[in-house]
Amino acid sequence: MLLEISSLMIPGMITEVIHMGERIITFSQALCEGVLEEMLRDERVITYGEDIAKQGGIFGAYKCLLGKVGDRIFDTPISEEVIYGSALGAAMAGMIPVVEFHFADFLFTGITAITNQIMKMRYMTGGQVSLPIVLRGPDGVAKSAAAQHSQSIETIFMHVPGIKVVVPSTPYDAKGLIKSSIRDPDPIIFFEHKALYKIRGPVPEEEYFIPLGKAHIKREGADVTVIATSRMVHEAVKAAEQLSKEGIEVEVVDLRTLVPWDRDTVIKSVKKTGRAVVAHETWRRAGWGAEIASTIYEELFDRLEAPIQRVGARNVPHPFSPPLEQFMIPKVEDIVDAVKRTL
Amino acid sequence: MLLEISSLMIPGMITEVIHMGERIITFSQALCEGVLEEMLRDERVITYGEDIAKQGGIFGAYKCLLGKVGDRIFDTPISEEVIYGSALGAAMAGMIPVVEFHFADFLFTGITAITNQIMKMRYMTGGQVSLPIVLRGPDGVAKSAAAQHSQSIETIFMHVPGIKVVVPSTPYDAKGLIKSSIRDPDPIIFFEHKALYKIRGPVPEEEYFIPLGKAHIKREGADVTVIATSRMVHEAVKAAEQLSKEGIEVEVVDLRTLVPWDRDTVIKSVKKTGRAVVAHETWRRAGWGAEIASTIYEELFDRLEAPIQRVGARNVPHPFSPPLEQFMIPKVEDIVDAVKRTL
Amino acid sequence: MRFGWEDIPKETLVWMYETMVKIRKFDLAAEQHFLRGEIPGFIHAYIGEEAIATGVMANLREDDYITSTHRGHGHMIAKGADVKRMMAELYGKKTGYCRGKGGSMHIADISRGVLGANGEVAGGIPIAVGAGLAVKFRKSDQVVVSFFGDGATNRGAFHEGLNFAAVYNLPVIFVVEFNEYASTAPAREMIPVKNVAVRAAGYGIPGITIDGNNVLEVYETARMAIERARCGGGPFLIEAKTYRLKGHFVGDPELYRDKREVQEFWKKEPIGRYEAFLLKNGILTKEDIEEINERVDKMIEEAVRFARESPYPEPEDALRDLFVDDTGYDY
Amino acid sequence: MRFGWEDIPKETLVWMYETMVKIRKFDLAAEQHFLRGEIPGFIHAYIGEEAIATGVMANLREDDYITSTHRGHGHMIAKGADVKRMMAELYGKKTGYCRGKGGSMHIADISRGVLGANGEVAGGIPIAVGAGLAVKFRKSDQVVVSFFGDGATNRGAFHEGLNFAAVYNLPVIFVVEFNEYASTAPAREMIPVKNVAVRAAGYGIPGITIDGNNVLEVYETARMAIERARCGGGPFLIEAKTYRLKGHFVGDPELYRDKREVQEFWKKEPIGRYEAFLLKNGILTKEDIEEINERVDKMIEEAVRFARESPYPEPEDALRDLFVDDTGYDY
Ligand SMILES: Cc1ncc(C[n+]2csc(CCOP(=O)(O)OP(=O)(O)O)c2C)c(N)n1
Ligand SMILES: Cc1ncc(C[n+]2csc(CCOP(=O)(O)OP(=O)(O)O)c2C)c(N)n1
Ligand SMILES: [Mg+2]
Ligand SMILES: [Mg+2]
Repeated sequence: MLLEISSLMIPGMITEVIHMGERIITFSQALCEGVLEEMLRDERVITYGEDIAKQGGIFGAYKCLLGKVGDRIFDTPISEEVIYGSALGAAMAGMIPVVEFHFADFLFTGITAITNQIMKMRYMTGGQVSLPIVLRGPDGVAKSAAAQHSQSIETIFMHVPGIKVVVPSTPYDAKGLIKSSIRDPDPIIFFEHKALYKIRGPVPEEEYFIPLGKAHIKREGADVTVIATSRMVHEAVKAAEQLSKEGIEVEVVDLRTLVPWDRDTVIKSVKKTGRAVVAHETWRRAGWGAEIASTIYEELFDRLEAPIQRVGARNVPHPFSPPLEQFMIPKVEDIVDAVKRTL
Repeated sequence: MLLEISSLMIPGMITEVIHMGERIITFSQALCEGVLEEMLRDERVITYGEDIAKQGGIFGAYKCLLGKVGDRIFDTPISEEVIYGSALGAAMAGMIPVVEFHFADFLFTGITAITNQIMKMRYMTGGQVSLPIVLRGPDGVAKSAAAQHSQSIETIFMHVPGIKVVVPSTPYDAKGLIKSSIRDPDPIIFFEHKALYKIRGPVPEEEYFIPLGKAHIKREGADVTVIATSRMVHEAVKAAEQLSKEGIEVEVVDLRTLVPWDRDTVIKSVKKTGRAVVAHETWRRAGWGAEIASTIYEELFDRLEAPIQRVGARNVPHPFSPPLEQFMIPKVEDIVDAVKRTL
Repeated sequence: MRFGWEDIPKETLVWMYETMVKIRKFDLAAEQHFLRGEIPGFIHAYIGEEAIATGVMANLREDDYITSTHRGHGHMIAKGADVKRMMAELYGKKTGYCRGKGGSMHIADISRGVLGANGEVAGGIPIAVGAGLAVKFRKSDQVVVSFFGDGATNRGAFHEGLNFAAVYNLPVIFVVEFNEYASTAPAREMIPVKNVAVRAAGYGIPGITIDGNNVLEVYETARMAIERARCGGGPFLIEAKTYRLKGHFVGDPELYRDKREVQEFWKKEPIGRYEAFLLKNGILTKEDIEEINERVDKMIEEAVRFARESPYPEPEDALRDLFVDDTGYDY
Repeated sequence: MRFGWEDIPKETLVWMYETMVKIRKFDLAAEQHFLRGEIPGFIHAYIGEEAIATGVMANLREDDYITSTHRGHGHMIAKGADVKRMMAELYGKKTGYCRGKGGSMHIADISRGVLGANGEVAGGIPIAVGAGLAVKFRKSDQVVVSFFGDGATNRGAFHEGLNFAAVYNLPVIFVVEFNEYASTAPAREMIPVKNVAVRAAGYGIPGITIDGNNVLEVYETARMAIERARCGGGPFLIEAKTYRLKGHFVGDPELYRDKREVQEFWKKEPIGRYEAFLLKNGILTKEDIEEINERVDKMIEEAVRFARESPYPEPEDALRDLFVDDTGYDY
C-alpha cells in the first residue's frame, strides 16, 4: 500500500512515495543514526568539533549520540586549523576521525590543514598511509545568516584533488552515505545543507549503504535532464512538477557525490533527453556546474539539442536582508526558466 | 626597424617583435618597476610579506625596491592570516597595501582573511568602504617544488566573488597590470608564475597602464582559438607555431585577467574560428576552463564546429619527481593534441 | 588598582551610565523583536557585558578605530553609532547602516571608526592590526581597540595578531570579553589557564585581568592602555571578566549551563552596580536615572519604529556594493 | 640542569655520535649532489642542528610518532630511517620512501612513526596533536614529538596546537629548533621575546630553553619531557637554541647575514663539541671516531649510488597513490 507523505515535509521538499509502516525520520536523525551505528561498531571512530557534545550540535545533528558513545564525542576549542589537521594525525595513527566543521564558511579558517595536508598526505608519501577521515557539517543558505554563514564551497574540493565530496539531499541518502563515508579508507568531505536537517523521509531500520559515486534518478522524464545536488534537488523536483503540468517531462538526477561523480548516469540521461540543466546553490561563476556542463558537451556534442543551462547563485556574497537573499540564491523559477531555455 | 628577440628569452617563451632601441627587461624587473613607480607616486602604498625586504624576495621580484622606499617595504613574521587580514584593516584605515603571499600554496594558510573578510567587507558594509588592496606573489609549477609549492589556485578566487584576479604572462603586461591593480579601488589578487620571473621582453620607459578585463590577442589565426593565461600563453604560442607548420592557424587569446574576463574578445574570436581550446596549468577538474567553455557554448552553441577542448593538469597533487611532474602538468603537446581534436 | 573616579569628568560618568542603559535596552528590544519574528538572522545579545564597551569607548576619540564581533551592538552604540540606522540594519532595511546587506553580525559604521562586527570568531583581530599599521605609517596618534571573546583567544589569529602588533609596536589594544562561554563551551574547559592575560607575556607586552562588570575599572584600565598606545607605547592585552547573561544567541536552549549559575551572575551585572555607585556618590539622583531610562526607552522605541517603517532594499540591490564600480561583474 | 651523562648507556652515547655524523654527512652529500644538478627541488640542510633530532630521538621508541619540517633529513635519520631510500627519494626515484612523489620536503617513513616532513611551516603541529589524540584514545603509552623552527612559533597553528594539546593533556612534546633565522628573517626581529619557551605559560604547560647544540642537554631534557608525557603528564615545550650554519636552502645567497656571525657559530657546532667530550671522557678513542666516520662515509656513498642507479617512476605513476583505490578518479 502506498502513501503520500508530502504533508510531513517542509513545503516543496521531495515527496517520496513510501510503503505503509516504513519509518519516517528527519535528515538529522538519519545522519546521526549512521554515525552512531558506525561508532558502536568500531571503537576507532571518534567525533569532535565545536559545540557538538553538550547539545548535540547547533542544528541538532548529533543529538542521538549523547550519552551513547562515552568520551568518543567531545567539544574542542575554536581552533579550526588544529581541528582539521588533528584529524589527519589521528588517522595516520590509526583512528577514524569524524570531524565536524561547524559551518562550511569556517572551513576557510583552517582549510590549509585540508587542502595542503589531508588532501595531499597519502600522495606525497607515495601511498604509505590510508586516511579514513570524514569532515562533515552544514553548508548553504538558511534564514538570512548572511555572508559568513551561508556559503557552499564544495566546488573547491572538487577542483583541488585529494578528497571525496558528498552532498546528500534526503534522510535516506544521508544515512547511507555517511556510513559509506566512515567506512571509506580515504578522506571525505560531507556537506549537509542547513535547510535539510529537518526534512523527513523514509529510512529503513535495517542497515544499508549507498556507494560513493552513484547518482540517483529522482524522477524520470524524457524531455530535459536536470542535474542537481543537496537542497537544489528539491527545487528541481518542484520545478519538474510545475513543468509537468505544462507537458514538459523533466528527469532529475541527484548526483549525491561530486568526487567521484557519476558520469555514466548523467551521460545516459542526457543522451536520452538531449537537453540539460545543471543546478547548484553555490555561485554560478566557476561553480561545479561548469564542469558537469563541459563534460556533457565533450561527450555528447552532437546529441545536444540546445545549450546546457547553468543555474547557480548570483556572483556576490550572501546578503542579509530577505529580499536580497531571495534574489541572490537560485530558486525553483530559475530552474523552470532554465529548462524552458533548453526547449 | 624590427628585431627578433627570441634569443633573449627562455626557450619557447613568447617571441615578441620589437622595435630597435626598445628596452628589454625581465618580468621581475617590469613588475618591480610598476610597484616602485606607484610607491614613489603615492605615499599610501606600503608593501610587506615574508622574506621580501632583505633580499628583494625569494624570486627577486622586489629587488628594485630595496633602498628606494624607506620603511614602506618590510618583512613580517610567518603569520599568513594576519598578513592578509591586516591588509584589509590597513586599507580600511586609508592605506594601499600591496601584500606578497610568498607562494600561492600559502594563500590557503590565511585564506579566511581573504575569502571571508577582504572579499566580503565592502559588500557586507553596504559599500561603506573601498578596499584598494593588492595581494601578489608566485604560483605555478617550477623545478619539482612538489605538492605544497606548485599550486595555482586562481579558480577559487574566480568562483568566490569579491576580488579581481590578474594572471599576466609577459613583462609588458606585468608592469601595466600591476600599476592598474595598485590604482584600482578594489581588492585584487595578482598571480605571477614562477617560471616567468626571468623571461625577458620589451617594456617602454614611458608610463603606461593595462586595463583590467581586456584580453590580448597574442597571435591571430582563423582556424582555432586557444584561450590561455600566464605560463600557458607561452605554451599556446609554441603550439600555434608548431601547428602553423602543418597549416593550422591558431588564434591565441591571453585573457590577462579572470575577474573580470573579457567575454567580448573571446566570443568574437570563437565566432570567427568556430573552434576553441581553453588551457590552464591548474587542475582540469572544475578549473576555470570549464567556466570559459560553458560560457562559449551558451553564447555560440550554433556556431561551434566541435566540442571545446579543455587542457589542464591531471587531477592529482603535484608530484616531486621530474618525470611524474612532467606527466602531471599540461604541455605544448597537450595543446597541440587538443587543437587537433577540434578539427 | 586605585580607581580615581573623582578625576573622571561628571559628564563622562553620566555618559557611561546612559550608554550602558542604551546598550541594554537596545539588545532587549532586539531580542524581543527577533522572537516576534520581525528580525531575521541571528542576534547575539551583549546583555551583561555593557561595562566593557562603555568603559573602553569612553576613552576613545571619534577618529580612533575599533573592531567588533558577532556580539557587536554594544561596541557600535558605545562608539556613537545611530541606533535608528542600527535597528534598521537588524531589520534588513535599506536605511540600515549596511543597506540591509550585513545585518546584526556585520554591522559597521566606518565613519566612526567601527571597522565592522564580524561573524568569524577572531576575524576582527587581523583587521585591527592592519589599522594599527596604517596609523603607524601615517604617524598619527590614533589608537585601535580590538574586542573579542574568550573563545577567540584559542584561534590562531589571536596569536598571530598579538605577535604582529608586538613586533611592530602598534597602537592596538586587545580586549578579551571573558564571558565564561564560547557558545556552548565553558571557558574553564577550553582554556587551560585561569587568566588568558598571561598570554601577553608570550609577546612581551603587558596583560592585565580586570573585573569587566565594573565600568570604572574598565575605564581606568583602558585609559592607561590607550594613553600608553597613543604615545607609542605599543600594544596591550586587557582581559575583562564578565558573564554572558543571555543565551549565545537569542533562542539558544542553553542546555549546557545551570540556571542557578546564571542567576548568581545577574547579581553582579554591571548596570545595577554602577547605578548604586552613582546614587551613593551623589552623581545622579533617582530622578536623573528615571529620566535617562525614559529617554533611552523612547530612543529605542523610535529606532524600532524607524526600522519597521523603512523600506526593504530592492531585490536587484543584491548586485550592488561588491566593487566600487559594480556594473558588469555578475557573469 | 645537571647532566647525569654517567647514567646514559654507552651504546646510547655512541649511537648519538654516529647519528649526528650520519645526519651531517647525509646533508653534505645532499648539498653536493644538489649543486651538481642531480637532485631536483629544494634542499634545506640540517647542518649544525644535529644534536636536537639526535638527543630527542635517543629517547623515543620505534612506535612513537614524530612530525618533521622542510628541514627534515635529520629527524628521519635519527628516527632510524634508511638513508638509501631517503637519498633515492631526494633523487626522485621509484625506490625512494615516497616512490619519488614527495622529495626532500615531504619525506616520510610511516612505519617508523615519521608522520612526514612538511613543506608548510608549522604544518606538522596539528598532525602531531592528532596523533596525540589517537594515543590518548587507545590508552597506549606512546608519545609524539613535533619539531618545528623559530619561525613556526609565529604561526596560528603553533598556538592552536599547544592549546589543544594542553586542553586534552595529550602526550605531545613540542620542540622548537631555534636556529636564529626563518629563511631571511632573523628571529630577533620577528619574535618579540628572547625565549619563546615563555609562551608555554600561556597554555599552563612547562616550557624550557636549552642549548640545542649540546646533545647531552637535549637528551636529558627530552628524557624528562618524554617520560613525563608517557606517564600522562601531558605536553611540554622545549626550545633548543641552535644555529643554521648553512643557507636557508642550498643555493641561498645569504645576503641577510654577516659571514662572521656564521663563522662564530661554527665554533659552537654540536658534533665537534660532542666529539671532544667523548674523547675527554674516554668513551670513544680517536680510532673509534675515525672508524665511525669511515663507516658513515661508506653508507652515504652507497646511498648515493643506490639513488643514482635506481629507476625513475613511470610517468603514469603520477596518477597513483591519491586514494586507496586509485582507478578512475582523473576526470
Ligand atoms: C572561526 C569561527 N569558528 C566558529 C564560529 C561559530 N561561533 C560563533 S560565536 C562562537 C563562540 C564565540 O565565543 P567567544 O569568542 O567567547 O565570544 P562570545 O560569543 O562569548 O561573545 C562560535 C564558536 C565562528 N563564528 N567563527
Ligand atoms: C605557511 C608557510 N609560510 C611560508 C613558507 C615559506 N617558508 C619555508 S621555510 C620558511 C622559514 C621557516 O623558518 P623556521 O620555522 O625558523 O624553520 P627553519 O627553516 O629555520 O628550520 C618559510 C618562511 C612555508 N613553507 N609555509
Ligand atoms: Mg565568550
Ligand atoms: Mg629557524
